[in-house]
Amino acid sequence: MRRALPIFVVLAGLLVAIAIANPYFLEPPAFLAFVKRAAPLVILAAGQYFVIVSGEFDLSVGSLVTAEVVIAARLIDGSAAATWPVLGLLIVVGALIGLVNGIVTTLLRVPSFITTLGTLLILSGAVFLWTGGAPRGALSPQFRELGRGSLGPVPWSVLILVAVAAAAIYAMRAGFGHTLVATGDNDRAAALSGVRVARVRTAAFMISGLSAAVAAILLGGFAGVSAQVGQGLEFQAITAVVLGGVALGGGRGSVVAAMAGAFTLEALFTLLNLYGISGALEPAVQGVIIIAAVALGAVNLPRSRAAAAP
Amino acid sequence: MTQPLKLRRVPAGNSFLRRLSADRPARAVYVALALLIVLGWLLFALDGGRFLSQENIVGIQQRSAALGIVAIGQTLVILAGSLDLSVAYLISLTSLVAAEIMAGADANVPAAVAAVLAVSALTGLVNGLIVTRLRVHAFIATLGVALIIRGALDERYDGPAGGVPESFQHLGYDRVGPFPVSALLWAAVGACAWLLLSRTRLGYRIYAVGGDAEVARLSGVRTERVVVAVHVLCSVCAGIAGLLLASRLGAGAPTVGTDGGYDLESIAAVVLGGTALAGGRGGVAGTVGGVLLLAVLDSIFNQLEVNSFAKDVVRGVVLVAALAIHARRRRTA
Amino acid sequence: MPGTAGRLDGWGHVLKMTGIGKSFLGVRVLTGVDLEASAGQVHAVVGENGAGKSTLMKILAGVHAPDEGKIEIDGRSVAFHHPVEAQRAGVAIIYQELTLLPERTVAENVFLGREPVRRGLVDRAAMESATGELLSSLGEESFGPRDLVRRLSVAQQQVVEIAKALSLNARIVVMDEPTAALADHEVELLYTLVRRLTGRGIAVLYISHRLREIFELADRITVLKDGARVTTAAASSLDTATLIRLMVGRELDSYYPPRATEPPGEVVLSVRGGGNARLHGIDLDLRAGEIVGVAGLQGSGRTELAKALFGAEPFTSGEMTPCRPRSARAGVAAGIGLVTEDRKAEGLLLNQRVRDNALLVARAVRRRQPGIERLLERVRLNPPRPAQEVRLLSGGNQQKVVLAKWMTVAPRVLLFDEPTRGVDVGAKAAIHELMRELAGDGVAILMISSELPELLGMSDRVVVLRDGRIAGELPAGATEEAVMHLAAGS
Amino acid sequence: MGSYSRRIIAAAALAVLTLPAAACTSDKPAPAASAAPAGSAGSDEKATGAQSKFFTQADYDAQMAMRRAQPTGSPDKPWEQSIDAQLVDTAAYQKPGPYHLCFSNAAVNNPWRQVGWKTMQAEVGLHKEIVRFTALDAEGKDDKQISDIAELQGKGCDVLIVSPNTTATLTPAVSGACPKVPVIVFDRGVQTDCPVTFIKPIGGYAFGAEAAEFLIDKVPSGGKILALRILPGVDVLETRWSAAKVAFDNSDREIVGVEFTDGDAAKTKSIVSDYIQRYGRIDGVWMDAGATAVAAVEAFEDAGQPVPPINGEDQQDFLQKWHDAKLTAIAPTYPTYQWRTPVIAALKILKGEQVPKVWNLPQPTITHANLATYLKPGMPPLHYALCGCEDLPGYPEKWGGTP
Repeated sequence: MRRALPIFVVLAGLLVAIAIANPYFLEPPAFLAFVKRAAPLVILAAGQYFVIVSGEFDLSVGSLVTAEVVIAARLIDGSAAATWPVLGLLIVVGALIGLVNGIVTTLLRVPSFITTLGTLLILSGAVFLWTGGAPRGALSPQFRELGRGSLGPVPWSVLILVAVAAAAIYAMRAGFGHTLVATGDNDRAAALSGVRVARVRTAAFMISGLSAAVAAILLGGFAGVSAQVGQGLEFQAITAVVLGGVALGGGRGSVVAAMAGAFTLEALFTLLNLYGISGALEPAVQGVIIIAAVALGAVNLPRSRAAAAP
Repeated sequence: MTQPLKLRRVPAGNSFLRRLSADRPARAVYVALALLIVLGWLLFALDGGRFLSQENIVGIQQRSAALGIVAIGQTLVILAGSLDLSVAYLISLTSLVAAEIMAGADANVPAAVAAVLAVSALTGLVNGLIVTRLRVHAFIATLGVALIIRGALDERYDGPAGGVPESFQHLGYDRVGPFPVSALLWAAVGACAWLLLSRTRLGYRIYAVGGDAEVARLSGVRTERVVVAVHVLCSVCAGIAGLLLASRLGAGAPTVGTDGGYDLESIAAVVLGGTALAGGRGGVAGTVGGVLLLAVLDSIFNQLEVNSFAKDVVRGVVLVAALAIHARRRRTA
Repeated sequence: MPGTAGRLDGWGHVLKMTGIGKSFLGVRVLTGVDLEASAGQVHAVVGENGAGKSTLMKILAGVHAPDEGKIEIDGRSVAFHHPVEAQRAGVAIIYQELTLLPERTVAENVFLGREPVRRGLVDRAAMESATGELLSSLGEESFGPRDLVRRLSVAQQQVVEIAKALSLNARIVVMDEPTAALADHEVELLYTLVRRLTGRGIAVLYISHRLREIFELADRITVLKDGARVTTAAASSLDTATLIRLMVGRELDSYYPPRATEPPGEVVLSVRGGGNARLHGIDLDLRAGEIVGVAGLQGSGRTELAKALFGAEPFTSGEMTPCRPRSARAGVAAGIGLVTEDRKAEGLLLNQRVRDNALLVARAVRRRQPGIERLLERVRLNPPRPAQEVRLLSGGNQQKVVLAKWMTVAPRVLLFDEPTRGVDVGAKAAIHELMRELAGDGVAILMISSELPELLGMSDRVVVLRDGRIAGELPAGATEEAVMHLAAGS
Repeated sequence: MGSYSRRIIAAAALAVLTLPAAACTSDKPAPAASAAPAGSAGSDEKATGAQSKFFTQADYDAQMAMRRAQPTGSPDKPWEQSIDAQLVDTAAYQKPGPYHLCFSNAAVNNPWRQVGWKTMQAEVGLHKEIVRFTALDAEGKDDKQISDIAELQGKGCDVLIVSPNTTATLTPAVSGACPKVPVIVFDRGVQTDCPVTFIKPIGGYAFGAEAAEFLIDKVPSGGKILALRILPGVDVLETRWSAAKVAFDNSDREIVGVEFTDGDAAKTKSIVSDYIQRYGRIDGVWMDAGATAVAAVEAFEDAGQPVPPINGEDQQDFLQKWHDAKLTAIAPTYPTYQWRTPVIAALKILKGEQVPKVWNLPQPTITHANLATYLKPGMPPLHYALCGCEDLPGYPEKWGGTP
């Protein structure tokens, strides 16, 4: 928690800054719109968190999102009847891709950076090979509803985000979450304590795949079919997780902070936009912030460790 | 229970081949490369083309030169246990720096080359210092620097800019027999890196730091300096690639680096060549093999006119399969 | 014997350490230790675990700075702040864990950090021929300077370490348990090596538990006990029995909890003919309520035995009842627990809180998680703060957390590998009490310890291992000498 | 210590927040185009920013003229029509068949190029005398395309067709190929006139002006118009915007913002939502490409507002939306049928027939009146209606449609 605190301070600061520039921002509709927009990235960050805290990377989520949207469009092809079965299929595909990532990483001992880089290439190639180069078919209005519509004043995506966040927090509080963190901290000690390390890591990849599927459903619903919907999302998700104070290499950081990291990133984009810094300088500011945030975390750590060394 | 001591006599002799065979991962990639060349030759023959035609051989070299140079830099960084994701944007930046300073005039070429080397060395220094002094994981540090460079590019440039004089374009287009100048440049960079790794103290220390930083430190190696040095060298390689691309394109282009995917592809080439992502094992020879493997694969794809989506699938499969085989060989060895 | 010719007087003291003292976190580990080493002589440093040998050697090697006392080399006072400074002053240390780069060649390792350079380039030829010469001067012909270290056996790697020491022009070579990982015939080779070193006028400081080696090699012997020097004497003036008495001969001042009065219960774990790469023909029964001690020298297979029983490095042959676990997970599921020797690398999640460490096993096998307060109270964690990060705890408290971890699943068998290593006196007593308490609850306990008093004080019987086999079994009340004789095979 | 670190972070955050402000004082004369801050809405300054450096008055004038010119050739086959043709003699290239055509393609990385590429392949299939068609895909990499062009010169091509990835950077490679083989360039040009013919629709200025004029016509005086662009620096897109800018600057419609969408539907929708939120209402939307037009329309729908006049492109999903939601819209085009023309031109050249030096293809605009003819049910959402592919074998399945 100590590590997680700074991100909440930064997030609160950004939200205040946005509210100063645009007082309307704090009213429920505008704020809900912000949360709705952030939802896919927050969900992806939550999924990526599971992989990172177990000591691995998942670079495949961006192209998985694209693949899922393209698959959905082709299979649904505008038909209301096909919507629910296809939604189920998307979830299965997400979990399956995660399973493959996990198995290749744990059993074949390929570094996850390379495993998921390979998956990234394979997915982005295979899906367009299947559809002949460009997305075809169409998403049904029912499918779109999840990303576009709302239940009363609350958008569906916000509700889904709340459900995902609750599930993620629950998973991390449950035995699984603890064994996952244990694996990331010291996989040898975890294994000698009876943790099935390969299985736990594979489950983390599957969760990441699932989160990509959910993010794809929301993004596809929000904005429709596009061939580049997932572009760059993997790096954004990793950035968000790291911003939340989660250590690359595993074993440290909380899922709440990772999700806060995603909100922070989204708030940052919004703020830059409000101040008219759209486009050009946005990435530069983002780069500086990531390095600064991680550096502050890293500089902090050895000092407290030094105090405790024998 | 007492087993006879396993005696392994080392054959005398100092041949290059022996040295190469000591680098076993590299041998694997060359075996794969040889098989792929045979396969390519067969497929070309079936398709009515000539694999070993001058155009094709030149084409393979031309296509791989820029990636090859970047990958050599990336090899150094990875060997030392680090990583550089900023090379793609740096290539774009340096291509622009080169073309803008040259501005089409021969007289400006030396200044432009100097500026490119300075800019890239500075970027590498920043990368290295962030990794060592601020203790930021190289993945995040170089990703952050990449974003900063991207911001600068987006802010300053909205398309190709500057111009390269005719004389400088010889670098990108001329060739000596079947060897393009760009490939010779790649070979030169490769030879320098090989010399660095095999014959200089810095090279030895790169392996030591990547292999076990603690052992290196106990042996008196200043590990942080080594990490900074490899980042500088890697960025300089990216700068050289930027110069080469500027000469090929006749101008600087803000997207040439990212379009080429030089960041992830260079890492892929390095690990294909048997260099361990965790550092300490591998070498330049493997990387050259990895780059050539990708280039021959491309050449076969070209001949068969495989569409780019199928190419991605094959590349992904090759990458994962190669690493799985490397991992398996190491476990059974 | 080659080399003895050089072992003449006139070399003088190369090293003189006087009044060395050192404390860690207020715990005194060395007090006023004096130590000299003479050129061309082997000076053995012996003592039980925790006697302070390693700390003394690390001070000499520049890893730790002494709190008090001074070090002189060749009569000049020195103070090292970094291992490299000690190296430059001619001190080379060969650690138990070898510090070589497996992916580099022998020559590259020998000259790491000091590669010879000619015209800006590393002079490979010079480096390799120098290494070759060093190796052949050590009589090593089984490998060459261009071999990868990864391909060498442990013994061969040790030769590389020694060659490295020689290349440093070391005047003083410290060997810390050099034979721990060696097979018998390899030990013979090592003797030859050591004699070659002394033949060159090098002072060798030799740390070992194997008394036979010590009498074979040493010219002088210093005995350390509880951080202080007991005596320094010429090897010829001592015999095995005297030496053992000097090392272990403490007053029976330690208190150990009383043994069980009832006879042990039924056999809960039984092995017949258990074997794997490091163990051979192990026959062993563990009974409920009994504490079985395992003694043996470094490298005798004690840790391997515990890991085999647990399943982490399973037996590949033989019978084991009720079942033969093939993985750590299976061991845990079968009701076996292992308190590992290396707490930090294998036992704890250093960045996690006490609570998460203590509950790890229960969570891993999905058992009901007990109340953390009661658990910590039971293992006597002091202060019992479940939210504290484990890396901030003292060694004793860390070990209690490890114990708590296993107590959550109420195992039938608990294997303790050096349970009190690096633990202060108070925590040690608490851990001992806890072990006896567990035995009283019907847990079968196997305890490995290098500290004979502890082993004899705690165990209901002691099994002695030698070279991966059970060399014998001793009842409660056996003497330390008896154990030593069985373990050393003398 | 905890509070100390928190203070550092807070300070860093503050520093970062002030950074944008500092960046605003950049000396750079022409910020490419950034959103107008809310505060400057009332100022006299043109919110459209400085004119693009890609703007060339002569080209602009020429395209404006061509919009009104009558193309020669059969109106049923607009891909064979041309405007202002300056015919060149090609007798020098005449040779008997069969032929081997080669094609260096910049990329097939977007739906527009996908549709075009399929159309071109189908066109090749029509001609028995083309026995071999070698195409290399540069995957959006300038360097690879340069190598590809060099490689194709060794494959015995009778004609080399090039669709350049970028203008300036491909020029040397094309110049190098011209002496060896007749070269045809289409879509994007190169900075040399050595190719036998350069095929293009009228161009970006015409596209941008068409849409802008429509909006000026439909949006009342003083109305707020939002301009959405994909990304800066792409010549084809820069010309579209610069022509629109000329038109808007001469009108009294207020351009409330010029934003870059990266061609990302989600980003487009977010931007439009932000503007609706900030200004209450937007009276018109100008877009430099149609790919994300539907997302922009949806932003209004989701905000519960009527969709204002908007322009898209000839993509199926936009036409469908236009039809279903009865939008006030227009769709200038950059027709994909231009991918047929290079093949036709190649055969003309090889047969010694004259071709235009610059082959200007007509560039139809889809309006409310002719929407029905272009809306093709059963085609995929990202299909481009002006593919000219309806009569080609394999239609519609090959283009991803259902009959």
